[in-house]
Amino acid sequence: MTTSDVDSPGSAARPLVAAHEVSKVFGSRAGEVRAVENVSLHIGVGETVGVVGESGSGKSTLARLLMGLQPCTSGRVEFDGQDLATVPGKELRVLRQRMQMVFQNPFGSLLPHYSAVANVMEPLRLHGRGTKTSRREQADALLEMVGIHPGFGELYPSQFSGGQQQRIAIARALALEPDLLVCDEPTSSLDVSIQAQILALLGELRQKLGLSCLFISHNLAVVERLADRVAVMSQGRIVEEGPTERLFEAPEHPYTRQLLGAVLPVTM
Amino acid sequence: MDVIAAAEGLHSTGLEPDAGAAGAGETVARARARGPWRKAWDRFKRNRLALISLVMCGVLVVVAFAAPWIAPHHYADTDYEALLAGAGADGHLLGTDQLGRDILSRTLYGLRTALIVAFGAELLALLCALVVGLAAGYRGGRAEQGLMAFTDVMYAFPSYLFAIVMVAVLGRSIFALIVAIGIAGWVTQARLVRAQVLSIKQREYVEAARAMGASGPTIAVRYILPNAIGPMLVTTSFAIPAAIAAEAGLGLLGLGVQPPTPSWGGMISEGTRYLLSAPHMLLAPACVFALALLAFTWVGDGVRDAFDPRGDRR
Amino acid sequence: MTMTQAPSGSSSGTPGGPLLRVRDLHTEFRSEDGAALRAVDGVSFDVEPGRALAIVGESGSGKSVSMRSVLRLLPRTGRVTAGEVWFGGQDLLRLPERQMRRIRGRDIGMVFQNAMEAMNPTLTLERQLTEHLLWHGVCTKSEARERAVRALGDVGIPEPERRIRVYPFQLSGGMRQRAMIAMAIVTRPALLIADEPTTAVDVTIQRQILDLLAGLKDQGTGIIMVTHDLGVARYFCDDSVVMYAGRVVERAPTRELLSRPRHPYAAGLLGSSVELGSRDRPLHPIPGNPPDLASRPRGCPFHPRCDRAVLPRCQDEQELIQIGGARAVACWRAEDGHDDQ
Amino acid sequence: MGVVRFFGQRLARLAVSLVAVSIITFGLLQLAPGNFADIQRVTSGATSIAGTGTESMLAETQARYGDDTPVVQQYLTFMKGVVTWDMGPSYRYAGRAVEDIIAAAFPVSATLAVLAVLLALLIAVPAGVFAAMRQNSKADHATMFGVTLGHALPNYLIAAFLILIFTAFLGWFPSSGWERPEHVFLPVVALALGPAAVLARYVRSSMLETLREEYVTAAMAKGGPYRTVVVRHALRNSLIPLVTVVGPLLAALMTGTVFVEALFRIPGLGYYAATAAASRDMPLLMGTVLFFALIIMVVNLLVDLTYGILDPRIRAEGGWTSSRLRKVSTQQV
Repeated sequence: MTTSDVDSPGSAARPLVAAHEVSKVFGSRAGEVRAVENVSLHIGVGETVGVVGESGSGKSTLARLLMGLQPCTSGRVEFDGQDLATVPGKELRVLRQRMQMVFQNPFGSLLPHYSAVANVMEPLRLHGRGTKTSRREQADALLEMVGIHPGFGELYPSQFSGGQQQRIAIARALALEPDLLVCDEPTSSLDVSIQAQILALLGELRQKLGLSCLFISHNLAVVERLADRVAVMSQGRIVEEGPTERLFEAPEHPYTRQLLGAVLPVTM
Repeated sequence: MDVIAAAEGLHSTGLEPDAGAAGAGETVARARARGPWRKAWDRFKRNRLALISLVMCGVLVVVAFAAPWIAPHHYADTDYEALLAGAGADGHLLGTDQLGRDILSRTLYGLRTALIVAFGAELLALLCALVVGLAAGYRGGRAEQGLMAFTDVMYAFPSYLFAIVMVAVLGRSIFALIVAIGIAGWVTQARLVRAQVLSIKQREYVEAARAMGASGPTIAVRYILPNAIGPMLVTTSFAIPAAIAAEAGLGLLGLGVQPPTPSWGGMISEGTRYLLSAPHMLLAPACVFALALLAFTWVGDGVRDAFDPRGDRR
Repeated sequence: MTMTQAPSGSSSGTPGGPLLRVRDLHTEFRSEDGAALRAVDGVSFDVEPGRALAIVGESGSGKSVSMRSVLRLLPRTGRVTAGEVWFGGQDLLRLPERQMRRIRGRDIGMVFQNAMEAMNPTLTLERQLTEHLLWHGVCTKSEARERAVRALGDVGIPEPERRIRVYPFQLSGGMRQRAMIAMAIVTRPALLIADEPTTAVDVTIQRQILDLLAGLKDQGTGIIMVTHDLGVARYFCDDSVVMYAGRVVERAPTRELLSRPRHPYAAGLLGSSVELGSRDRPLHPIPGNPPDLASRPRGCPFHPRCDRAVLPRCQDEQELIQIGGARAVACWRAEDGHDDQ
Repeated sequence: MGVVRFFGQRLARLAVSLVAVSIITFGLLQLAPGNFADIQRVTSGATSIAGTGTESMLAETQARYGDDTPVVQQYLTFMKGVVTWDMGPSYRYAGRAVEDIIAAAFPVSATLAVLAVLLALLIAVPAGVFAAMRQNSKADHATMFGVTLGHALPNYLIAAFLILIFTAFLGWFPSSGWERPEHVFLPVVALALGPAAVLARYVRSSMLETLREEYVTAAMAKGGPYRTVVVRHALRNSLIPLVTVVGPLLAALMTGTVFVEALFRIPGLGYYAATAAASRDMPLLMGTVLFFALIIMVVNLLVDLTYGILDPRIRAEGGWTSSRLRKVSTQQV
């Protein structure tokens, strides 16, 4: 059903990554769980797509499918025209340089036994970029860019606060200069004031670096702020998808309306 | 929730002050890098009993190594003029046994036997456990199925019994004891490694590493292994006293090293036979034996608390 | 008014006066190396019957610790060092434990963040909903069961007669959260303390929980809502108290606070919140990180992050300044003209 | 998974494990250099049991297995003996059949082990609860010190100290034998202290963990008296997992009897297993090892079943899977 890709309004740009009717079924003791069902979604070059949904809606699984971190049960994911399922492991790892991920729990996603700067250098080292000194310089610059004083680079992740850890994680994700940045609930474990810092940082970096972004969150306001186009997920399916303004102003699907209706305004 | 967060923050690792130092303060010099190892060592150092025990263990190892030079007599030398002599007898600080052999010397050589067997067995067990446990935990598949099936059997096959059977098969030599105790012990440790690896595998940083484009072996060796070493060190430090006890236990059953080479278990067994006439025969080896076990166990306790500060001690 | 269960000795309280009056509360924790860390540092607020008070703050601001200080349920390392907590004509902090116990659960109910954790997994709802009725000798066992069934029905659990026999884990998340609220209100407490009751649930359920609590408020129950979410405060709470680093930095009717925050931290919090329809409003995040308890800045704890700070004036202690009838702000520059865009 | 299916699966696995244990043991013993007869010839005269029995017994053994029967055949013959409860004569104890020795020795070991478990529980549960409720007090530290001692010292070393104190110095209890009631005391205490330490540590940490649970705070917030809350909400929930420790513990105890029985010269299973190993009495060693394994597996099965019954989460969800149960039990020990 490629028509939906063509028809969606944001598809003026060439799609960088596209999921075609992907499904993911997990086997468990209770039986099969259909985490993602028949979802098609694409992200154009330079575009930010938001995915919103409540817990258990399958949005995180979708992100992992798009990243090729988990194989699809059915359907296929294409990154820059290549079907991820057919790319051999070695080439897939090379391809991974072009797509990076920021996770919900920054402390959990940083290597606890590496210092901050070593964490940022690690992807460069893995892909054999530069020399040790050049990697170090690059890592220091990245830390500076995300607002961490490089003088603190020798400290370990546990010595930073949650917001700073997320900054380090972002620096690491950007080290390989990826085309696609997938953010899985990057601010939901953070306090309100820190969340704002990270959102501002992400917005700024996205513009500066011309990144394509997949932004996953349960917080509609956060998605509204960052995304060009939004997909609403419920029980493994995308129930509605559209340009951000249209979707938030004139939601069509009852579930979207219910979701929007439940949000509590702060100032209005 | 943040009551708990606050309370735990205070309790735990000194994380909060560090975070503050790295965050608010502009003084770079104030913040000291403290990785997981550094932290564990700092915590270990604060535990005085563990530190003293560590020194004690060092002394025991040196003494065991130097037994031939330190011991006043050879362990098999018999002094027929002083059979069952009490402690403090002429030339025999801790007395002699029924054959007139010097108890102090035999105890020291017994220590030597015990430590050689214990370290040897643990090394063997650890090697097997690491290889199989890591493979089973990380790769799953055959290695895992095999390990689990094997452990199921070994669960019903108590390690002591297994060791007894092994010694019955291999004969009574130091090598046989090392193999018997090592083989009997590795399964439990392999399971622990596997459990540890499985839990680390669930951690987000492993997924993050995959997302960075790291290959399987890189993840296993560079990211999982280093973080599994701490808990493994805890297990190992408890396994050493257990192996010491196993060596003596086999000696007690008459399955230890070939006499007259002394083993603490054999000495205890003989001691109970001459209990009423010569209690020192039992007392001396039992006390040194207990001391050695406690020293190693306290080091283990310290290591555990160092790596798991939220453990039951606090 | 369903306050049939009048708080013991409430007759001595001034009629029409606040239900709960907290004054200058201080709570300390002992750290591992023996240092005393001030988690709550001179907090004061009132709760009126039939009104809801929001205690707003980020993690580590001391909002939950304050609540547990009020109920005297601190962990072992925590201790209330000073202050007064007036409820029903008596200072709870000076009450013998035996009398304090009669107040907990009967006159003051508590709702927790996560019902999965706050309900005992191995006891049925019946046991958990009735045991405190029996502890407090409110009624007989069979009456207690009836009341528990009714409470479950009141919070919107269908088939309460059947559901009362199940274990908490057999309920869905939203249902479990309601069951926990039923547990807190089955004794019809005069005051309900809700500690982030909607943080762990999805937005659609959040709305249901809040509407449920609003019904209680209309029946005359006083409610303290601990939250980090300004939207929750705005939707549900008449008054708000903003906490930062263990202190109250601003106290105001919620609407006034949100339309025109006076303390720079409160303003920063508002500038940091992301809400629907604010896509074009730029974010104004507060720079830096909240201080930790061990190294709190001198004077106003917010001044190192404050763009309006003036040194050394801000390093002096700053009391709450009363501005207008119902507002108080702990900032000497609060009366300065705001030049917010 | 339903209870019945779970039970059936476990029984099948039990049988498979038993066969595996028997194969391993049998196989290993085949590798052993020298057989019983060789050893008897070498050491004959030195030991008391040689003499007349040996010759006739060797004859009987040869009649049973044949000298050059293939190993597999020998194994099958032996297993047939196990199943029909007719394992033939012991080498070491001439004139006694293996099954008779086991039948006579098992009640002795069982008495020891059960008494020791009871004593251990009697010491450990109050000590653990007490220590947890007074965390970091002097009493807590003292209890935990005792726990370290019990944990670090093997039962035969504890036994040695008990013998030194109660037999050599005080003269209150005999140091060996198994005829009179006073013979029971020292071995049971020696056997119980180690498990008591393990259990007490477990009870303490389990209690501490439960006391930190939010539902305990919630119960306090409902106005529960501290003691009631501790008993109804904390103690109950922290003792349920205790059941899972008792299984491996009983296993440890059963094997622990090997040393204690050897030291106190008590004619239990462990004693016979040890002497059988020392003298390469293969039928007896095989018999005792298999019997040990059977007991341990049955105990573990019963423990898993009990746990499922006690915890409503497992009962209600029908989560009768061994992996889940075992996860609970192995993590803790």
